[in-house]
Amino acid sequence: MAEPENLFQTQSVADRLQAEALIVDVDGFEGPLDLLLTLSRTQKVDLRKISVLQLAEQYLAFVERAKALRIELAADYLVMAAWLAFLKSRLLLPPDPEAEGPSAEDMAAHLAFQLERLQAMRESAAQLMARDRLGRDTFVRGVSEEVARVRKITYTASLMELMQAYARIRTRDEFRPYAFDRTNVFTMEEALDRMRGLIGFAGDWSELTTFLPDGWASDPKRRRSATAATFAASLEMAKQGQIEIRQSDTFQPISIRKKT
Amino acid sequence: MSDEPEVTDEKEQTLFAAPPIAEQERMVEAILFASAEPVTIREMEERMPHGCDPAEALVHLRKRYEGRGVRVVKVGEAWAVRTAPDLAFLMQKETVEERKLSRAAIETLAIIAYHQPVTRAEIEEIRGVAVSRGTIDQLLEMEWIRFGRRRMTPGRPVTFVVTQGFLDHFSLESARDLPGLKELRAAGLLDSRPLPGASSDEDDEDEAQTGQSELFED
Amino acid sequence: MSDEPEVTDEKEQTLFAAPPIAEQERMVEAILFASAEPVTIREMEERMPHGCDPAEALVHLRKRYEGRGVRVVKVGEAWAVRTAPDLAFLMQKETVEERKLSRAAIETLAIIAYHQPVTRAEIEEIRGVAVSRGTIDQLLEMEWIRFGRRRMTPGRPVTFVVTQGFLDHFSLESARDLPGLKELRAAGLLDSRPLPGASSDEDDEDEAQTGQSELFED
Repeated sequence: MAEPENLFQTQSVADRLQAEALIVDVDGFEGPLDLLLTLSRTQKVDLRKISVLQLAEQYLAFVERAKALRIELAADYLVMAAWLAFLKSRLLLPPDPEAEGPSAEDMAAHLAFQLERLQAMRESAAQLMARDRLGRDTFVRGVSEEVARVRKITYTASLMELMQAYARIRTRDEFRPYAFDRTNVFTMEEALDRMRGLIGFAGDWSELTTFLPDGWASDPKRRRSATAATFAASLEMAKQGQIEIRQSDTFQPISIRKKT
Repeated sequence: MSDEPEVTDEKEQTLFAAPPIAEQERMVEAILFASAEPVTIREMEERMPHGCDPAEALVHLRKRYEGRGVRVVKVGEAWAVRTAPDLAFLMQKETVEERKLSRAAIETLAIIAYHQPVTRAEIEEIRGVAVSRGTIDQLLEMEWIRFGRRRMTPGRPVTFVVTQGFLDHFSLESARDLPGLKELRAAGLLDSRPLPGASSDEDDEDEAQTGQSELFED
Repeated sequence: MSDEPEVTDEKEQTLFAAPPIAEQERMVEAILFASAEPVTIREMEERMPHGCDPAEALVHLRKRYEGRGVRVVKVGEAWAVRTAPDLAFLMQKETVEERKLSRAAIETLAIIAYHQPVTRAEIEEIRGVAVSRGTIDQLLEMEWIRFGRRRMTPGRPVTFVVTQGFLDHFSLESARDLPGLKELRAAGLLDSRPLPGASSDEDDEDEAQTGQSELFED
């Protein structure tokens, strides 16, 4: 591994490629912790004995280099740089007994822990991937038999349903579908048609009853329907300004005439 | 590596000797297990180390699986592992699904319960519609109805009666315990009052009762 | 089966007795051979005749296949038959080309396996970098991870845990058998120590610890 100062000025192609790979990583997804872990390897010591101060200096030097080379660093690399710069100053200065918060040593220990943990996970991932893998080292049954789902349907009914069904059948004849009786109904549309035809001939006041159609005056049911329809039609025509309506007193005959 | 001839001999022998037959048997076992298709002896030979004799290994393997839950079987010119035929029942899983009886079925059932023994023609007359073969079959299959005595009328039609299973399901001691129309109405089980003037159902009622009492006298 | 065996008469015993254990072993053998997926004891029980004890049958069956070309393996709560790893060289034909996992995906998977149940924020804290949506999606799609219980902390973040498919793929009986797990735990490397001074996620912390110990303690 190249010394960090040399990362950007190495001569050999291999070193340059390695340096580039690192830069790509910086640009990409591995993050500042990954960079720190990579840099820590230059110390060639157990991660537990690592000099965080030295590591911070290495990181800051790296970031300076990157800046000089106008390499755009992602925000989290700069955040880490700021934090390491802070940590570095705290590590170099004598501890301030008044200071709040964690000591520089605690912070450094935590960073070392993070690096060690990440390293441990990397190693575990490698061990995991090296295990006997299904489809590579071990194999499943080539002809698996589907478990046939035998669907058994049971039907159920309650006593209530049984009795209601029986009652329904036995009382079926008591009902017939409701049908509206249209033979004895004179509609308002019919009345309107009739009135429009007749009103031209009624220049003077005529009683409304005289407008009832033939054959609808005798049977009470038919007379009621025709009277109602004719009255409604006359109201409609009055509204339209075609006729005038007159009634001398309550319950007196209603008369109409064409409006002039 | 070593120049000494006797060592070379030994080495060569171990290098080129086929694996022991027990090891070959393991190999055949793994191959047959993992293959989607039956495997021919030739194919096994191609996949196994030089000098192996899959045919012989198969003899051993086949014996090993005799009487087991799976067997080594010959399929045409090839070999495969298959479930023992007597265990085929394990390859299915029964799921029970409960469904409501159709309206046609419950009406038919009700008529049989109230009028038993009743012929198909009588059911149709009461329901006012034809009774499908499937409905009767379904009720027979559920063992809620069964065939009764043939009617001593022309054509000697079969009759249907309800079963003990039916009584058990509906918690009835006997079909006679089914309430009559009047009681159903009194209990508010009929949504309707008879139309004024519509022929009273008293007769109906009586008929049903008569029918029933006739039926149950044995 | 019966609480009072002495009362049970002989007839009942023959009627309701489970098949002999040798027979049950055959059944388990057939079921496991027929399935590519691991089968749980419960599923076996559902398919086998009443009164069978597949767990006991499995003990026998597992022993029977020791050193054979195929093995009976435990996968989480389920069981499966798999070829012996030393015979992988015979299986070139069967090898399925696997989608290559990115370094980020492999690390994320390892972190989930060793730290489960673990939140996305915790994964990110360990890796020191954001976990891309695609990485989690890929692992979910491969059915190597699934959602665990939500963490009872503000925001109720979802957690991730590994699946039976993960155990099956990596020949693990349980997540406890992950390589080096004990050493990592002893070294405190599975703790999610907060940054000193950053007290905001203390609660998270406690929960995470509990989760892990719960999961891995026996």
